[in-house]
Amino acid sequence: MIWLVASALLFSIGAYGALTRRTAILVFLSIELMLNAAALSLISFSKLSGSLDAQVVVLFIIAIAAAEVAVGLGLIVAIFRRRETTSVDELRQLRG
Amino acid sequence: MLTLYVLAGFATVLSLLAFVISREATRIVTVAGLVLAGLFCVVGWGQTVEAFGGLYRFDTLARGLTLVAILGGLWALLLGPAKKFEYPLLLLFAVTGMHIMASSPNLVVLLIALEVFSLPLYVLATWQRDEKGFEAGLKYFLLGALGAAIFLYGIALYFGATGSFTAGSSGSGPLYIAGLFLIMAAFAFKTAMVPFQWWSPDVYQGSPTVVTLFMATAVKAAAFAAMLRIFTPEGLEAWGVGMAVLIALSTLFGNLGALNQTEAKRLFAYSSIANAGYLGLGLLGPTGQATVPFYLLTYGLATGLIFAVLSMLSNQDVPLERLRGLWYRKPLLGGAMGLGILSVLGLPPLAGFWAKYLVFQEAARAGFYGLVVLALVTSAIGAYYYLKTFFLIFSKPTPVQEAEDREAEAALAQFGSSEAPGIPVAAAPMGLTQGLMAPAARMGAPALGLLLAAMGLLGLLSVLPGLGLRAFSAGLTPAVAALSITAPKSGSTLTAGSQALQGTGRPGESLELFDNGNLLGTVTVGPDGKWSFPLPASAQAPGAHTFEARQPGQTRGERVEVEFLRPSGPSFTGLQDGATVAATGFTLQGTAQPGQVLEVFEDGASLGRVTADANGQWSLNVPPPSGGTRVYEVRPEGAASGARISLVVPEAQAGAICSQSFALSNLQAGGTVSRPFRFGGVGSASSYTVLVRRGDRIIGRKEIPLSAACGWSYFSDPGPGEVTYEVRETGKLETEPPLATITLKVQ
Amino acid sequence: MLENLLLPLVIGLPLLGFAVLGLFGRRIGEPAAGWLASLLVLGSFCLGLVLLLQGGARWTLAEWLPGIPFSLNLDNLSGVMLMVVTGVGFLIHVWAIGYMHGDPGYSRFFSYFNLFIAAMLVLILGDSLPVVFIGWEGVGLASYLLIGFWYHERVNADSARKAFIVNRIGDLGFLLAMGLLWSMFGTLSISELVDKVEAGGYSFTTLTLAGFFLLIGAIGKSAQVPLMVWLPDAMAGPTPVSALIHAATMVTAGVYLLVRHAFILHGDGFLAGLIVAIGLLTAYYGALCSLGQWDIKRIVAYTTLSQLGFMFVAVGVGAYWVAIFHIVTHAFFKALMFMTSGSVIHALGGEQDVRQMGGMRKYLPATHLHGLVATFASGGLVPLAGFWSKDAILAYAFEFGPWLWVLMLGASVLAALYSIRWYVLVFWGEYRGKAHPHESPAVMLWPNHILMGGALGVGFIGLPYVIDYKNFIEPYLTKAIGDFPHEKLPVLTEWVLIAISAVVAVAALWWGFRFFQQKMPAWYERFQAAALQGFYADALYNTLLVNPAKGLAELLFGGDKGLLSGFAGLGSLMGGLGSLLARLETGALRFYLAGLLLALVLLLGWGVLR
Amino acid sequence: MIHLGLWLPLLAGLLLLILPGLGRTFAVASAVVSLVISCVLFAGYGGQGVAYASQIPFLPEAGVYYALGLDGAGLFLWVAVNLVVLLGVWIADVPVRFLAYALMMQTGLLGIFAAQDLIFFYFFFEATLIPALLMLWFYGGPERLRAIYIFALFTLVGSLPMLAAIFAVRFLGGADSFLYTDLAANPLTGQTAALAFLGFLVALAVKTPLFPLHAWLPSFHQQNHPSGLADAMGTLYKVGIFAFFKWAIPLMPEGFREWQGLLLFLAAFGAIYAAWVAFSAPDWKTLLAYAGVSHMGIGALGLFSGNTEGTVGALYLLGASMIYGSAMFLFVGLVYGRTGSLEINPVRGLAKHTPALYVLGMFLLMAMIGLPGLSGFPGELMALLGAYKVSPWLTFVAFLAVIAAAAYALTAFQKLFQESAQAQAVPDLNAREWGFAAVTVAVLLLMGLYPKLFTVYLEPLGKAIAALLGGAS
Repeated sequence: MIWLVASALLFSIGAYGALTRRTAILVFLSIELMLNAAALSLISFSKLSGSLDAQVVVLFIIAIAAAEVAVGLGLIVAIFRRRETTSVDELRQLRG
Repeated sequence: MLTLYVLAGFATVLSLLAFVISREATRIVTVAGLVLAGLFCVVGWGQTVEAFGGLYRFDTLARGLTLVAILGGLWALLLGPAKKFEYPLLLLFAVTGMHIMASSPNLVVLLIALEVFSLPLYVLATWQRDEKGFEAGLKYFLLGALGAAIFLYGIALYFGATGSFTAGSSGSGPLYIAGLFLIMAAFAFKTAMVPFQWWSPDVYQGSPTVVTLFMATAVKAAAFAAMLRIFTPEGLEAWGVGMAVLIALSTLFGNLGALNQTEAKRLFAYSSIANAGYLGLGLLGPTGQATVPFYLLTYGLATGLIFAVLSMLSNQDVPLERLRGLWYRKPLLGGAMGLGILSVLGLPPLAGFWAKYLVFQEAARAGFYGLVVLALVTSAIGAYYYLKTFFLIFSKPTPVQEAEDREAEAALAQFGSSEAPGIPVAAAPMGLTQGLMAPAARMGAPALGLLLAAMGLLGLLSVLPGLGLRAFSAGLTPAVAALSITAPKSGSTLTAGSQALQGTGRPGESLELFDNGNLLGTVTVGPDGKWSFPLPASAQAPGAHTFEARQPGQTRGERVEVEFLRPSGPSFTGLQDGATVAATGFTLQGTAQPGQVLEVFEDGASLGRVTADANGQWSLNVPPPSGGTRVYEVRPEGAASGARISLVVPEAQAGAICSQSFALSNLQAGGTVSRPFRFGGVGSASSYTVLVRRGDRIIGRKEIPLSAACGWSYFSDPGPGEVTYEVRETGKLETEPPLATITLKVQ
Repeated sequence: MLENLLLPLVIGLPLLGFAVLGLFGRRIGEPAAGWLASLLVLGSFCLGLVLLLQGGARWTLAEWLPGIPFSLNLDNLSGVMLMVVTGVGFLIHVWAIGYMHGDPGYSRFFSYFNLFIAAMLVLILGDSLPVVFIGWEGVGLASYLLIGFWYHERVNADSARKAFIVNRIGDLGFLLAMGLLWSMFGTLSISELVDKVEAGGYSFTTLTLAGFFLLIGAIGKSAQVPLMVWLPDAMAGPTPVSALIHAATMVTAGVYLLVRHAFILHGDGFLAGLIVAIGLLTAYYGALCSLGQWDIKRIVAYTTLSQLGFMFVAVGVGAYWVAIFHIVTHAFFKALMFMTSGSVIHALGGEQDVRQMGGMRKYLPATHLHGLVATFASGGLVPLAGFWSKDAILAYAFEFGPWLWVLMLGASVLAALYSIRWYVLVFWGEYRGKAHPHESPAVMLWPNHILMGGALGVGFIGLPYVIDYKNFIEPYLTKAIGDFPHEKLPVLTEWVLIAISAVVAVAALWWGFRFFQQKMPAWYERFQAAALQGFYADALYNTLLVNPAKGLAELLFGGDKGLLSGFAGLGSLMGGLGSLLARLETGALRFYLAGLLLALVLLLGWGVLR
Repeated sequence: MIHLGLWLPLLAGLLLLILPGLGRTFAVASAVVSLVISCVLFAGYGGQGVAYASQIPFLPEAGVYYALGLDGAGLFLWVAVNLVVLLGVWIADVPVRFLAYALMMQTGLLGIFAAQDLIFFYFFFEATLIPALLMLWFYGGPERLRAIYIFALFTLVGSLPMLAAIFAVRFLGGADSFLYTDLAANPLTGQTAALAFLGFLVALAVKTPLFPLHAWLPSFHQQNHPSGLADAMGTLYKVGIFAFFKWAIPLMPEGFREWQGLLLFLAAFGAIYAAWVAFSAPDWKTLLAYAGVSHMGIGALGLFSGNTEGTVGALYLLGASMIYGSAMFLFVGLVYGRTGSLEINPVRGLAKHTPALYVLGMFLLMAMIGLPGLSGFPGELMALLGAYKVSPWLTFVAFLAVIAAAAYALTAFQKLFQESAQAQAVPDLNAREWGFAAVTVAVLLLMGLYPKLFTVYLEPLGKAIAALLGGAS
């Protein structure tokens, strides 16, 4: 049960981080944190229900996260190469 | 099943082969793979294939929406850049992911599918490699990752509440609700429903137009397929209001936001937000499984046409002004875009109208009338910007544009290539970007063919929407027919007779019927879902009845409350219908309820009122009628109809000698009478004069000659009120006492 | 009365003339067109006479509109009117053959003239109110077309339009009357209405209202105060038009309508008083205005107004047959008066100002004789036609109240004065103009001869009961109008009244004959200036009604455009709201993240706590 | 037959659009065939109920049927529409493609009157808009863009509440389908009916047009092609009265009763208001636009009185005004062809040069202001008789328009034809125009003198409405 609370807390911390960080990398990291929080809650539910399904799912999640990181970092590096910055606040061409 | 294999197989194998074979070959193989996968969707339409222990479920819904996704993919492929082999490959991966998403009821598979099609899209969004492209890509990616996290957290809570990863599991409690709402938020994000729409205008605008096309058509199809599995009508109680809020906000925000846009892609991004809202309406209703795919198909075709034309114009921003005069400069493009716009607007007779109508109807059937009204109001607002764009296309081009056209043509002749019509060559993107985005077949035969095919299909669906709808309904379990009693209506008043209970139910089910709680009998629902049960006389006894139909074993069912009236009609006795009677007058007799006041009519004219005696008998003298067939009717006081009898009155022989003394046959007592009415009697004078008085005022005189049957008769149709008639022999002074005085209260 | 297919033919003949002349008139050519039109009217007259002598006729087309038959009814009342319209109409047609000689619109004129006769016959013969209304508006149309016959002059076109519009006010009354009667009785057939009204059973107040609506219609058509303004202007039409439409027939249609519906009006004190008041006002207004005119036709037009006022008084006091009797005599002497004027105008080459006339008795001896008879008949000299009908009205007025008799006597004094003024100014004194007067051709003289005979003798069909106890016309008409018994005056009183009015007429004629030959005194000049302007009725209406209405139309037109801007404003409001909403898409990623998460929290919180 | 009659114009129009070389002759031939078909249908009508009914499942799952059928009113209006289209394509001086759009619009209009399924009614109601827009778009005046916006938005926006009400009618009323018979058997009741009726009211008020939703009409007419063909088609598109009669009132009698007072008021006020405004109209098209509003106000007043006479009058007036209104626009087109301007104000005195045109104009004008004996009168009279029973005062107000009509119509007419002639001679009617004039005048007279020909079929419908609404009120 405590793990559930922990995962919710972790999710919130991730959300907080995503809101307050300006660098794209850190924002992304915070979001990864939220993903892992969800994984944590899955495990605790698995424990509560006694079913192993959820634990298997977590393995998938790790793979998914890895794929996301690959694409995400590639994207951020490409942006950095072109703009010399990864601050998300400076990306405001598209609006309205 | 084969579809999955083809898509996944082609994607995997091509990833390896692409490094070896030529770019052109990659494209061709990709196209072949998509077409093949599409074919396997169509083969065996209506059948459901399950595999992997239920993780994969290839039913009509999956088939239809996979087709929409493949269509979008093909389109994006044929119109898209050809300089790099990754482009077709990424598209193929995305379509594979969408197919999986459309074909799985398992949340974890859905999550994986989501990532499989999202990750290639993030890359495709930045394909242009310019500032806007990167900005769009990063926004899409970061927000998308957040969406995935939310989805996953939702799955976790859902699992916690239901212990299952299967979509559509029933559950309850705050945990369940929270999980469901989180999942809903994730999908609302993917389909760009407010308030999770933030990314969509920016990404639509920043991405290359072909990619936008792909997003607008395919992504929605995949996401809604999954939503249809997760948000089933059975669970409407749990998620309905949340969805309703999203729909309301989406339709409002999308349509209002689009009003003052100046850039085409951004405008249609807002439009797609609004359309996501309309699509959401389809989820609420009982047959959304058929209507939402239908909407997606027509919307995909129409919006596909729009973005295809836009992508043929430019892969970057398309200010609305640039569309001016498109019809005159490129009639095919202008026409295609015009058609698409009108269809999205939902103008009859185009397919978009039927689609909109069907999803609105879903919401109406689920009882969300407020939402339907809001959706209609917002469509009305939407009509403004759609029409604005439409009319821009059909305006005359400005002289500047015409000059540009000539310039572009000259450039084409000189350099062998040019950007889309109307764009000065100098302004076209140069260098790397241009190289990356060089069109494969921007105006080539396949792209053109696709354009025409889409227009044709849209036209076909306009004329025969039933075709599409039936296709999407194939293989669906028939909607559960709710138990109901259709006749008699509740609260109605019936007269006893051959009344029957009628209603609907599940075909083949047997129902128990009750009258005021007493079992009447059982009835089996017919194969058409209807049942009927003739009521026995006991169930038609006068008074209030509550009829109830219950499913076996239930304690409550559908009820109707009706009231049976006493069969109270008065009737004639003595005379047979069609009998011949005396021309000199006769007596009508009959029965009625004791004490009942009756009124007797002759061909619609009243002969006066009678009251039935204690034995229920009544009689009335009829003054000599004119010859022919007369219809007599006796009605209860104030009723509109009653028992009728038609009698034949012989023509009287002329020249008879009349010797009867004066007599008045009917209305002797006066009283209340309907109009028109007739009174009369027999007599011997050659004519009588009737003096008509109202109060003290004499308002008329009428001379009545004696008829051949020695009768006299006065027919009157005065206005309401009290009237006095005095009958005298003609020629007698009015100061003499009359032969008869009749005072009537005319109604 | 028999169903008779010939009855529609009575209407059909002039209608045929309208169609034939309208389509092929130019090819038929000048005298032939006129003669064709005249003969068709004569045919109508003969046919009508035959049918009338057979005791009348009916013709019904069962269902014309749901519940409304198309029925025609030739009874004694409509028969008398038929005789007047076709008889006098025929004479005027013939006269017009000469008068319209050389006009470029010759055949068009006769086409319209025949249309008028046809419409008037529909009006008279109709036994169903909508059918009457067809004729009612039809004569309005013909009047419009004929007043504006020379429409290339603006003033003529204006006059025609004014006549039509003012008449429409009356038509509205007619329409409302139909609506009311329909809602009361469910029928619009006049013969059925008679029965229904007899049968009773309705509110008498409502019936009064129906009578009032009919009265409005009659006021419009018969140019009574306050809708009298169109008639003087209507003189813009050719003189035959003035004679036929605006003197002899159409303007009396209002009186005819009231008489036809005597069963509604009779015994209603309010309506009787109202009709008498209107008639009296009109009689005085017309007479006084006439005394101030210089235009020969306007003089006669105002005299017509005055005489119509007499007819209204007759209707008001319940002397329905007398009103019709006066229509008959008036048709003769007023047509004669108009055509005499026309002959004079014709003789002077189109001059209409009486100040440019005078002394015509020397130049136009035959016409002078016509004028003299017309003057005496109109002025009420014993024993000409005008005297007998006017005397009958006076007698009934005395029954109604001696005060009314006094007032009416005053009006007839004025009638004598304006008649003699017209006569003196035209025929006496020295010729004041410069043209060379010439007597009219035979085709114009003979109709006048016949009319003169009528003006002299037609009065004898309706002598007072003290002279001729069973005169011809009273029982004849009463059969159709309905018997509304009244106390006859004592023989002595009747004789005294006859004597007074005879003496007064002679005295007034004599005094007028003297007075109008002198130079006018100053008070008369002042009076004349006001009378010339019709006592400023036109100016009053323009200020009070016409101009405000036009102004309001402008205002409303502007307002209607504003309505559209109002709707457009709603659109802009939406657009503004949209822009505001679109500004939420700030482009800032972290704003988006925040928005997304905030939305999530709200949705979750609401969903879970709900 | 009914299907052929309905779709033939569309096919002909499309063919003409693709092959403009076929020319006007082809369009006229199509219109003649249409008219003949509708006359044959009319002649074969039994006099009761819905004839030529046919019903094919279209979206049976959703309760939508392709159901057609014609009752007395439908047949009457079919004949009217086909006649006007024939006159229009016969006379109007326009490019061939314009004729094609007119023919396409014809199908939409016929569909509106023939639809026996509410969704199909809506479908035709909206689809007719497209050719109307195209005509305005391709051949309109300089300010057409604004006019188009206004027209399209009024129509589209207005009809959406109707769609909502359509759903309510079926799903709250409990019918099994959108078929007229089903819906009429399950009318809405109570508060719902009032709300649903309001939805219909908004859409139909635009198309009647009723004050204040008539605001789109003047600019629509002002900006349309001066030949008058588009205006004539637009006049035919004023189907609000029919739709009230056919759908709104029978499906929601209680709703109608709820709004009856307001409706009567709007109709009466609109009648006098528009007639008054017309007096200030600067050009003929604006004048005719307002005149149309005024007439429809009177028609609507009759219909909303809810009794037999009123209903018959409203329908008759609708058909008659379709014909004389359209012919009037076409006539104005002829005037434009001669003078090159439609403004009222300068005095033109045309009659001197064009007596035949003058006579034609006189007939049309008199029909328009309701002269008895011409087609405008029977409808107006019946409407009056019906309305007076229900509301004498509003009837009085509405029929003040009779006076105003004479004022505005005659004033404008006088300036066009009368007074001093203009110097420049213009040709009178040519042979083709004579044909137009002869047919028009013949129809005006026929409808004015023998209304029974049509009213005999309208009367049962009026009685049905009256019975539905419970007698006089």
